[in-house]
Amino acid sequence: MPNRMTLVAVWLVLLALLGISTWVALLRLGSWHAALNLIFAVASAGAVVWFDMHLRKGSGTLKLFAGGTVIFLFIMFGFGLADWLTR
Amino acid sequence: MSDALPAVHEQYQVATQQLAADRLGLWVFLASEAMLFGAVFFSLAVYHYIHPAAMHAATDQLDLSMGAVGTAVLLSSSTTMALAVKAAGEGRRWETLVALIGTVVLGLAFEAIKVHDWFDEFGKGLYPPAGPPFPLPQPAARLFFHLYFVSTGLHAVHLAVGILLVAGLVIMQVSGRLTLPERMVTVEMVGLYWQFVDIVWIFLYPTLYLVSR
Amino acid sequence: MGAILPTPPIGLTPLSAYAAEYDWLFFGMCLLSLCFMVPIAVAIVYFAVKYHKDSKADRSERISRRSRLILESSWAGIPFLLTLGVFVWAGKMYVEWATPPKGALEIAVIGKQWMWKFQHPGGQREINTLHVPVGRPVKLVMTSQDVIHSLFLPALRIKMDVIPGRYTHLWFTATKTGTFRLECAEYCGTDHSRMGGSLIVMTSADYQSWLAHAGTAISLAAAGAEVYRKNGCSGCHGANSTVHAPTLGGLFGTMVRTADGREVLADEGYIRDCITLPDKNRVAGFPPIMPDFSGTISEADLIKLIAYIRSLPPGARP
Amino acid sequence: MTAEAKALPSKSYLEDGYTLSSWFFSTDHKRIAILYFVSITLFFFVGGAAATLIRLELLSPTGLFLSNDAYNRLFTIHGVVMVWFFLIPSIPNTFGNFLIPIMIGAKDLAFPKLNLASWWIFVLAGCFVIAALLIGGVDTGWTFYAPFSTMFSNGYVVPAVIGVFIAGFSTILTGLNFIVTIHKLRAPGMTWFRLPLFVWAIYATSLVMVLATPVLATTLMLIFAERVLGLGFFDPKLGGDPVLYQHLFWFYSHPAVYIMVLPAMAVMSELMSAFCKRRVFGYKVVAYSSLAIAGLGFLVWGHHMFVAGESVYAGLVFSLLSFSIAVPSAIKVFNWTATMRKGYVSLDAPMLFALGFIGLFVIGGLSGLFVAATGLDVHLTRTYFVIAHFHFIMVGGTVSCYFGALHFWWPKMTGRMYPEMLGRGTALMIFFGFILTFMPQFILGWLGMPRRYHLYPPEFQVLNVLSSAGASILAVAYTLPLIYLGWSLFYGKRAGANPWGAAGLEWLIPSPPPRENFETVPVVTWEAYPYPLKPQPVERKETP
Repeated sequence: MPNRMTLVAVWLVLLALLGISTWVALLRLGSWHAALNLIFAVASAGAVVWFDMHLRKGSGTLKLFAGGTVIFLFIMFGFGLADWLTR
Repeated sequence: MSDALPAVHEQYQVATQQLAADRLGLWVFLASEAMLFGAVFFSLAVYHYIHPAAMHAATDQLDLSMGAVGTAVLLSSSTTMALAVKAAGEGRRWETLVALIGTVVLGLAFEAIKVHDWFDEFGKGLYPPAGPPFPLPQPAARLFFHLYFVSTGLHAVHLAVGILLVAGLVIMQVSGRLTLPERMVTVEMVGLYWQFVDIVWIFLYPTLYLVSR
Repeated sequence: MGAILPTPPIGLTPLSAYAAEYDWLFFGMCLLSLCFMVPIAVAIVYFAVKYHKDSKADRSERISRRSRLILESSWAGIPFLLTLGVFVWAGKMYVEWATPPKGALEIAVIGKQWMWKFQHPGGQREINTLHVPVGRPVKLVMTSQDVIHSLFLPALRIKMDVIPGRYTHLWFTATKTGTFRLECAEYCGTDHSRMGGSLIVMTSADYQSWLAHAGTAISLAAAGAEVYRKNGCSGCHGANSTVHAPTLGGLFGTMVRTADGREVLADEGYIRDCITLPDKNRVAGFPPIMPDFSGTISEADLIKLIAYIRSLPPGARP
Repeated sequence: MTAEAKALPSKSYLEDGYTLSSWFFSTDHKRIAILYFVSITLFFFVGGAAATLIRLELLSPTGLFLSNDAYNRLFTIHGVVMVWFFLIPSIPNTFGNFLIPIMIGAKDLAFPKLNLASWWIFVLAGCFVIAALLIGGVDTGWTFYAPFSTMFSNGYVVPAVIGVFIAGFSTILTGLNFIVTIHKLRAPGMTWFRLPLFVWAIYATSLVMVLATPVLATTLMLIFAERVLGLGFFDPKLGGDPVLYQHLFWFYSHPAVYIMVLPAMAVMSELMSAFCKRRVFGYKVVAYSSLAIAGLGFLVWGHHMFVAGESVYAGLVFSLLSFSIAVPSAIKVFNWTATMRKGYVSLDAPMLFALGFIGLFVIGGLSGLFVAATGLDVHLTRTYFVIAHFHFIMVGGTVSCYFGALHFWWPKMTGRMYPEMLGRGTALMIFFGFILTFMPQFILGWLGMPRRYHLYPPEFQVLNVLSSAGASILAVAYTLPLIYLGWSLFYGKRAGANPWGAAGLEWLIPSPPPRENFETVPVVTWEAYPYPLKPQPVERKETP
């Protein structure tokens, strides 16, 4: 289980990511900021899962299920969007 | 699942086995929830792709500052929840109670922000089926708001369930029925659910407020 | 390929080279299926008799791990490779089905609950019956004004969904004259099973005389000019307009650069979107002032308008 | 072994209380299995009655007694009830519920209360669907395609959608329960590769249940919001894409086909080994192929949309992936067949059902290759060819196995034997009745008869009459077991612990099993299917 300082540090990082992400969006970089926003979201979500939900200390089975879910979401997005991208 | 005493149910042999089963059960449940929201995100992604201009116009109608504040509130609640789980594991009753109450307050604050947003948007005519006329000329902007209301609504319902669960923990804690650290697993389960709901918002925020801006 | 193959003897008479090739693929696949089914059936009966619990058959031999692996990978692998051949052939036909040739006779199709409306380039209209000439590629440009339908021509072995809000295509070159079934294959409500009619394939001469007798002398494009005028399109797109709007002459078939930097082909679907969802593919360098006509223009008028815009010579600004 | 089993003092689960509430609120997985069994039998006959009326109506090309609307409502209710209220819960929720804890040496599922809750949720869902049926029915087809279902249908779409939505949660919770149970409650010594293949396949099914069903929930929620709140998601007038609906729907519904057929494969492995008295040929390969089918099942949904306006490239990729899913399926069929070699084959009723499954599943699977091949599918899709294809898989395959399982485990569940000859007769009738019903439909599809057609060209009448004749045989064959199994409950010969001489933990405990399954937790020291069967003592281990 992470100690309190780690959790507080994660919190600060999350807030920082939120700030940067919002700032980037305001820069109006065309479609570039969309990619950056999503990357920041993945990073934040990863931090919450890894530290706050302490998957870091979770069993292999839990990691497998968490990772597996991400893969299935990617299948849905990847194969689904592929239709519109190639129409 | 774990509202009984920490005693081991008959189908289990040892307490650690039961704990592992509870934990796995919750993660599997969250996997299922992730797919539930995944379908909404997929629809949003498709419409962002086919109607970039309309999505851009629609996104501009949202109040970014409220969105950002709400996100910060939820991220903070994730941390207080994590602190509550940590304190519960160490049997620190007061610390757990304070962190849990903090979580409930932050959760309520987020819901208040969201409800305020909704009223605001309804007033601007952004709820397409009712209220004042829809202000944007692009028909596809309506698609955005239809998905916006469904996705934020679904998230708010999930968060409301989370708030009830955490409030339940607070009551159990105050009335002394939540013995710690023995019943720490209960706090942990609620915590996992809470943080999952936060993660949904971590993705909803950029998808609705940022990517098409 | 289909052209050089003779017609298979069984089933529904194929009405095009594509359909004849389809039949070869279909019956080939049937044969392949039998090659998989028969050994399994034989093995089951043979084993059931030979190793019946009362039989004295020798059961001592045990298969080695290695030969078991070889056995298992071969019975998984060989059928898969064989069927991949079918995948490739079918894929080739699928691409052919999806790629209409240039210069085909274009007929507009509108599906609605529960009828098919066809309109020929010369403006001749018909319902539930489709007359086409033999030996000439025909391309159907289809849309629906309510739910999803699917135009199914069994004799040609083709079908395609007809989807509200966009144009889909179906093409064929019929090689025989006659009358054939035409059906709706996607469930569309109460009278779904009545939403059919006939495909009438005629000789070129008969088709011409049918066209001549079918009424309407106004071509689609000419009818489109009328729609264009009635909706006041020239107010912005016309030569005398002070409004900054794109030139429509020669637009069809070109690549257009949109305001958000994409390159889009100006086909039927593009022009349709420009009229009903003007913001979707706004042309770079033009202000977003095109009104949205989605509520006011019918599917039939859209088709005429597209035919008209298509007919305009490059640079024309009527 | 039997002597030891008889010595167990506890009452059987059937004798553990006789009041209604001792059933309706029981958390015993065996009782819940029986509750599911009774409820899905009811739904099976509701769906079956609809099928009977459909086949009767199609005797004539102009219809006999139904209006177009009534016909449309009938095939919709047939689809909805059969898919979500019979096929999906059939084997997992009855036999899975009953057997999984016993097969892995556990006393119950991981979350018994959740198990009971999922039955109640199922009943609630059923009420909505039956209500939708009673107040006038739904005319959308079981696929609820937008924009028909959202903007045009005048049927009772909302209650039906709510019913299916709720049923989804029952499925998710059951899947979750199985996953956790199989991970965490295996008896000492019961390693993953000592599990019966039934457990492997149900595990794979559960993964699909948990990951695919929520997508259906969202999709139905969008339909609900569009109909009730007027929030359009697929409305073409707003630039919405009806094909998006199909992507969402098939992202669930194709994997759902594997929710329906994987459990049948689960049963197959048990039947083939028990009636050939041999370990299933290539145990590990069969186990992995279950997982492969579950995983690949998520990659092929686009093959339902080859002519629906999907991109050609996407169509080709989905087609190739669909071909690849045939590999694990073929492996299973070949391995089951090879299991018979050098075995001691006895052709009891369950074995006849199993062999029938192989026959029907092979035809269904091969016809699946026809519709998975893009160019071939263009002509065949949305015709009776597709109807025949998926009925071969889901009815020929799954329902055959469901009946096979019912006959195989009937003595275990009830402690009584059924009349063997009637069982064999039923198996044969189902097989041949099925072939007669659905073979003509392949030809009808090839000739171009679209599905969901109430009226059809007169030249198709002969084939339709043949199909209806087959259906009447099926109707008798599906009703017969109800009669003789019901009879056997009271007059059947008492079954011992292991009437088939089969291997597996469930055959080591008395029939019917006691409330707690095992008095003491068994310790497993042998591989799965240890044929030829030697007495396997349930080793005793004190519960810590």
